[in-house]
Amino acid sequence: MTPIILLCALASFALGGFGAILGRTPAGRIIVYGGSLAVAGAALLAALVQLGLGVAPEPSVALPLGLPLIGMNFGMNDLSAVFLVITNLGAAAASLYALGYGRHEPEPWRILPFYPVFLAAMNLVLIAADAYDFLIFWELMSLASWALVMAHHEQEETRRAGIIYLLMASAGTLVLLFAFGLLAGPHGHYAFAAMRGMQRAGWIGGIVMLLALAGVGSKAGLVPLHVWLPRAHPAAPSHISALMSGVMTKVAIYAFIRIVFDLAEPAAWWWGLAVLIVGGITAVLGVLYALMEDDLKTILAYSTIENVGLIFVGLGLALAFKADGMMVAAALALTAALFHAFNHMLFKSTLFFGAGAVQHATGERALTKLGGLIHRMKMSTVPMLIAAMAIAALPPLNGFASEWLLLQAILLSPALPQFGLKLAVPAVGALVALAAAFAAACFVRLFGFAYLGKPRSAQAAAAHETDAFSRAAMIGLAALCVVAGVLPGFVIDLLAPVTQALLGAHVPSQRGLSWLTVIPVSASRSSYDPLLIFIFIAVSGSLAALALHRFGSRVIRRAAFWGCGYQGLSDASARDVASSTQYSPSGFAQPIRQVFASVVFRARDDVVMPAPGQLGPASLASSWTDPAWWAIYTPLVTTVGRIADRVNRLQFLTIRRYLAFVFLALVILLAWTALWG
Amino acid sequence: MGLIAPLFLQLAQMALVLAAAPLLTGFVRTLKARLQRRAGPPLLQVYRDLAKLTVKDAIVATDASWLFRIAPYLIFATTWVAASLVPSFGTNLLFSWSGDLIVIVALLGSARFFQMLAALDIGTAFGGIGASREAMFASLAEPAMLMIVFTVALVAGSSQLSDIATFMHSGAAGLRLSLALGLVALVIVALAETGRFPVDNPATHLELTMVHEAMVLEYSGRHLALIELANALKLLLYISLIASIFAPFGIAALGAAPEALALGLVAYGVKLAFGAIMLAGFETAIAKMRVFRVPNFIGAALMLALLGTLLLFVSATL
Amino acid sequence: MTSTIAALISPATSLSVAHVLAGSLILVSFMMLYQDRLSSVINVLALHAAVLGLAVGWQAYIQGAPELYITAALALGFKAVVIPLALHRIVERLGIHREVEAVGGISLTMLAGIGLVALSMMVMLRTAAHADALAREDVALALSVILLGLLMMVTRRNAVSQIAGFMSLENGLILAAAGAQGMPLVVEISVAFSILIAFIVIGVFLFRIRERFDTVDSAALDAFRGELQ
Amino acid sequence: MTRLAIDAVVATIAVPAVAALILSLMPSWRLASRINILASLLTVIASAFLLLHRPAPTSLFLIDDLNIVFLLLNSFVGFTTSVFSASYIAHELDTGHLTPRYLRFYHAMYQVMMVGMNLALVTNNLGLMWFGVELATLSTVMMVGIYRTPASIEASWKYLILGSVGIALALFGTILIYLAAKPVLGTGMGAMQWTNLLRHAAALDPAMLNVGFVFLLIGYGTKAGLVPMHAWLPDAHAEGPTPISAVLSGLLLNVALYTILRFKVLLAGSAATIEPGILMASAGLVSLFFAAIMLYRRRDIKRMFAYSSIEHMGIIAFAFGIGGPLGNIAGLLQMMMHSLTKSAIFFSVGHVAQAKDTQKITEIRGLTTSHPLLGWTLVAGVAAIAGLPPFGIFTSEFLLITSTFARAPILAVLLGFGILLAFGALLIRMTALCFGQPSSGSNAITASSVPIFLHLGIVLLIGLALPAFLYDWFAHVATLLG
Repeated sequence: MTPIILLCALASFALGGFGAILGRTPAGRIIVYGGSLAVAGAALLAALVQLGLGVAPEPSVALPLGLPLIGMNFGMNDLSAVFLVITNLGAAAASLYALGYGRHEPEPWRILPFYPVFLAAMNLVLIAADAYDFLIFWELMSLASWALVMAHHEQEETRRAGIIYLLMASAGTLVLLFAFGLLAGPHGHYAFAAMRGMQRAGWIGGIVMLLALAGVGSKAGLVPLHVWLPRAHPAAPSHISALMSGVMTKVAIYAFIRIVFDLAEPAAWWWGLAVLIVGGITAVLGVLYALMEDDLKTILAYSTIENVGLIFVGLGLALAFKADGMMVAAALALTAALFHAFNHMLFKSTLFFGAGAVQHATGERALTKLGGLIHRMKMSTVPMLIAAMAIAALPPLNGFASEWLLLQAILLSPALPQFGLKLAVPAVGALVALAAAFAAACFVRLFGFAYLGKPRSAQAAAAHETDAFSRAAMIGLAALCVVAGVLPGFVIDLLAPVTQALLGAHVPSQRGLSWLTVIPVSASRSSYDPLLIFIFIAVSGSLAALALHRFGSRVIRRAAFWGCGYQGLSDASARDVASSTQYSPSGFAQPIRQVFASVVFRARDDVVMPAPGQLGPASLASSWTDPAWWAIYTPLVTTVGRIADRVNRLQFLTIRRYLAFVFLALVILLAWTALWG
Repeated sequence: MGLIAPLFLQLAQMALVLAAAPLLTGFVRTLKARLQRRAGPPLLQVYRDLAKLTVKDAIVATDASWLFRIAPYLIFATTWVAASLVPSFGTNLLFSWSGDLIVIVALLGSARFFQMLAALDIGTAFGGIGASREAMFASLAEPAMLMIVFTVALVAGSSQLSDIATFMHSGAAGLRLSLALGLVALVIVALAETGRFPVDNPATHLELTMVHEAMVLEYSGRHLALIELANALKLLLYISLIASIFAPFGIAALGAAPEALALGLVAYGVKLAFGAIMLAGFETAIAKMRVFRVPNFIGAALMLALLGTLLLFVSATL
Repeated sequence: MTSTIAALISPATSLSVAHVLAGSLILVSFMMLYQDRLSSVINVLALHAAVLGLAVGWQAYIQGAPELYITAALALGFKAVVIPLALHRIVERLGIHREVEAVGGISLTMLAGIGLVALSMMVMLRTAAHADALAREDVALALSVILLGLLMMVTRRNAVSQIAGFMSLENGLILAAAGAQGMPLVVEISVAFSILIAFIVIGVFLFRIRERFDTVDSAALDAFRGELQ
Repeated sequence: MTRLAIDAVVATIAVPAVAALILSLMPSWRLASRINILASLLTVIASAFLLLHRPAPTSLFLIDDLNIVFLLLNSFVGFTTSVFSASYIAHELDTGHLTPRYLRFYHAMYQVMMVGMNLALVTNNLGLMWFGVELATLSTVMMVGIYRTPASIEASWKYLILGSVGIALALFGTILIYLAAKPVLGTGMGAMQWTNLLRHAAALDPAMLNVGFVFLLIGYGTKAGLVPMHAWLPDAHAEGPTPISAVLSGLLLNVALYTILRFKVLLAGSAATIEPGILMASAGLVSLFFAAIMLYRRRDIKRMFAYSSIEHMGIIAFAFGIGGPLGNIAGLLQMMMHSLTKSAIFFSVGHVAQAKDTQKITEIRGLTTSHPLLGWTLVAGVAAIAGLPPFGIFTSEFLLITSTFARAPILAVLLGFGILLAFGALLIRMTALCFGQPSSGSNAITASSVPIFLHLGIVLLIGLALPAFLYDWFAHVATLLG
């Protein structure tokens, strides 16, 4: 299968060339996105075949490129295949969406050349089989996505986001360079196959794990390396945002699994602890940010941070179980993480597509300017609602299925012998639960304020439905959310070869269980049958509807809403008044902000009340800050700035002083030689 | 044993909870009134209200969307399914394995999700205020609930309610500090989730204090009936839950004889009545909290439940 | 003729003469550091070159390397006469006979100079006992002259004294080159350096620094400093 | 064949020398620029010929694996720069920055510089090497001051003074090396020949070598722009004509580094000396950090890239200092890639300056909108110079950082942090230059873009597929370097 992926990547690069040449013509859009759709489809098929048919992993393919010692090695195993499915499914959906959405792009020539390159780079990272390859495509992925982020470069915000993004991405790559440097040893055994077989001291593996966590975390958005993510993801055009959030973060997770589970063997128990804690904190902080944010796409970006945190909790658990030899439990945790990664791609892409549709339809992204879109964007509301439900982990959708598996894995953790883990796991469990609850609130807020209620601006009132391609992409992914949610057993079975390869164990096969139940460990521990739950809900809901309509009233009467008796609110001429008396998104989050965010985020609500008798309006200003900024990045930036200011004086010295430097250097070195030996 | 009898038992359980829920709510109301030296409504008043509501025309706000109209059905359906998954008179019913305790929590979460969305749909200040407060309460209550689930599931070795009830019934659990903590936490969560004192007042329509009522303010007719019924189911669910975990006396096992089932049914009735009495007494004795004190209240539940779980992780006997 | 004189002089004497000449070059370097008037700096510079000429001439004589006489002549003619005259001309033209300020004061500079001599002794004398003594000591002295020249350059806020410093530095180099027996290309190198110095002196005119040069203070040259703040 | 090869060595010096003579007499600047290109092309051919037929070392000339890399790179970039310069200077004439008389001088000096650099590279003699570097320095001093603006005269003056001191110190170092060699090799030319020195490296007086190396490091380090001897470099790059900035960064710095490298090999041959690698690596790190910090406050686009050159010289010096097979390979590759990339960047900066009539960063905005090709080229150039894939500098930095991290993690972390720091500054400026609303003012660009694409193309190709012969070649040189 590897050659097929390579061919697909090659085709993508060719499409990038077309994009550069035809970027200014409408044909360019159709060729690039249509072509990308076809290419992603082919790659998806190849990966599914590999995974579904259980094709034995082939030896890697070496191309005479890259470093001449080893060439460029590519190999596709089951882990790659899982992430290839995620990547190419997301890519196919994004391409389909972009066939329609791309029409609205003011400067398509800034997107079309880079879009296929971005896709190709992600695919190649997943099948890379040596460190050089891996990093070159990893960084190419960053570079291409940076170029895509910069598509809307006229905005100051975007440019800043681009700078922060590329810098953080490069920092991450640098850290991964260190990790691979350690893995490869001083003689430069860069091929993964060589790294696997190498004997190394335990602490080296530990450092590699920490480096990988930092390097990958800067791409996946682990707190506190997340600061670029909520700026860069929303700044890009929406199909790119979807890819970055839904797919690129998964590539980062792939990298973590590849390095830590595959290359840096054997795991120590504290690896799991470190990953668990980082993951748990990331999950909660990410979603808290999302709850307070007003910008539709920024909320989604923060929510990505949360989901990445959840996935890392799964990975951390898997590591802990693995280090203690509980391979089946490790397989369950890893399955949960992989399943959630897949799910997150599905619903986050849908949500970004929807956000893009909203942005195009209204020109607005702020929740405070939206509202009532359910009446005007009838079709695209439905997939949005499904995706919002899925990401809020409501049964019987897919988000719940994977979080349920994760919780089942946590329930197995008392058997872990280390005290540190015993204390950390329940705490992380609480964090996961907190994150899930916040996520529900967050997506109620997002959907409720964007799609429900009354329009909060003229643009929102004049919104229109999005095009057919966009709708098709959204509906397709949302349908998959439902399918994966109702029939998770199939997904779990598809993931079994991966855990088998990495851990030597897998979750018991779900095939052939009656009623398509999911039984992760054993029937006496827990089981979940989303299909039945789905049927129950559907049947009981329909029964209730039937019964009520049969025996009760069928009439619907329309009337003005209850405005505490104030008729002005329901007056048609006073729509603005009515829409401005609605609850605001910031007000909705206020209780949670006050309870949870006043310390960590320094959230403040400043109310200015005019004195009695004054006619001036009262005002409320709420503010919050990201602790990562004020604790780490702002001091870092100011320090560099201060040093730069101070050192910069050296540009304005006299020749005599410059000579004095030379003189001093000479004298010091001479003294050093005199003292040497 | 063929398929027919278990299926019948399962359907009976579903019907039972549906039928008993309004009675339980009515019983609490009557009891409370008596405790407050009021005459109070008749025991069956809730049934009458529901019947009346179903025949009335549903009045829907002009700006309401389709979501507003389907939400009551979804709220009702998910709550009913959740309530049916909790063992009442017997364990290991035909479909009891289709969801564990976590699923039940999540199903209630779904109901809440739609409740909040429906509240936001009209675009009134009341809907917003209700949804906003509900979101805050839920953000504490849900994790607390999950921690309780952890505690119980770790003690019983399973997160399946039937298995938990069987385990508890067998007496193998003994007296445990973590379970006691879990019980206290569960009671607090139940009060919060069912919109009872001191978190919310199920009877109020005073704007500043409403939480749940603010969300359903725009509902009328059959929609309101469904939501009221769902509320009643939720109360029943929580009392059943507490009963099946902490007081699984008399509960019938899988394939038990009809006498055992009858005994289970009686025991269930007694447990519900006891729960209702406790609730009414508690609600009469205590005053409602200010909204911003509630987080401390539910937060205490979260802390207790977390402590319970931690104890289990650290020691096998606590 | 020369060979007979050479025969009269013992190797020890020839060594000590070379040593004395090189040592007096250091002395002149210190004299230069001590000057606080431009014209006297230039005069001492001429003396410096003259002593160098003698030292190189002596080396040519004892090594029997006639081409070194060219270097000596260059030092005596060009550097001891032409360049000082030209520098005097610049100073006169621009009317700057004023005192020049040494950074950190004259005495401190002298002290630093002594330290530098000590350093060069330390660096050189601990090098290899098996290196031949003549070369070793000559090199140590030359190193001192070079370092003192650099010190001159970095302590004077004045382009003319900087040229003087550079020239004394270069004199130290020539001393070292001449002292290194059989070093090829010494003459070429000394010619190249003379050209370089001429280049710098002419540069003062040609680069039209004159207009911005009224103080002959190199600080004024740096007013622009590349990037105005 | 050997005869011919020796002739080729002579040609690398003689061709530019003759060309310089002709050009100094050539009144027509158009013809002069063509002759300039032709002479540079002939030099490339001569060096390419040397690649194929390497002559045995003579007393004057030495062609080995090490300097052939430099020579080829030198003549190639010299050639492409002459192509660029031919189209560039027309604009300078139009705007009145230069007069035909000065152009004559410019072309002659260009070839003199090539003579100097090639001489320094191919010679087997320490003294000639010194002479070559001096010649190259003086000729570039004159070219830097060619605009005769106060700023350019000051830059040139600074360059002259610092360069002269550097050259004097390097000469002293050379004398010391000679003195170290004299007891073993006897007096005369023999003691100044590389081949002889290397053969007897172990027997040389180590203490003398130590002091000599210090002087050479400071002296030639001035030319290589190592901090704290770098002060001339940014101004010389910023104020001279753009082609000269390109050759300064792309060639002269390399030549200076080459000389240091030679002496490092010499010291490495003797067990009793100091570790020259430590000195080089620390000088490299200091340069890297200093330049990275300085990049943050740059207002002039050419001066900014000049500091970036210091940064890269620091990285290269670090790589050679750290040594080891991979470190040396990385150093050579980095040097080659830096020459090509940086000169390409200076070419595009020349275009930018022509298009916008300014070198001030604040006055140049939105290039990708106003001049898409140029803007994206600059983006690619900055990405390449910052070590982003798929460009060749990524390859060398990959090798350098991974191999260093396994041996000296702290140094590798410092190196990585410095690179990142510099990247931050470049990225901020590049974003401002290439994105956003374009600034006003847009002249037609007359200068040729071919050299830019040629250079970046090579850098890209090497990044994608480092040719095996190049790797083997570098690996062989790496064993020479120790």
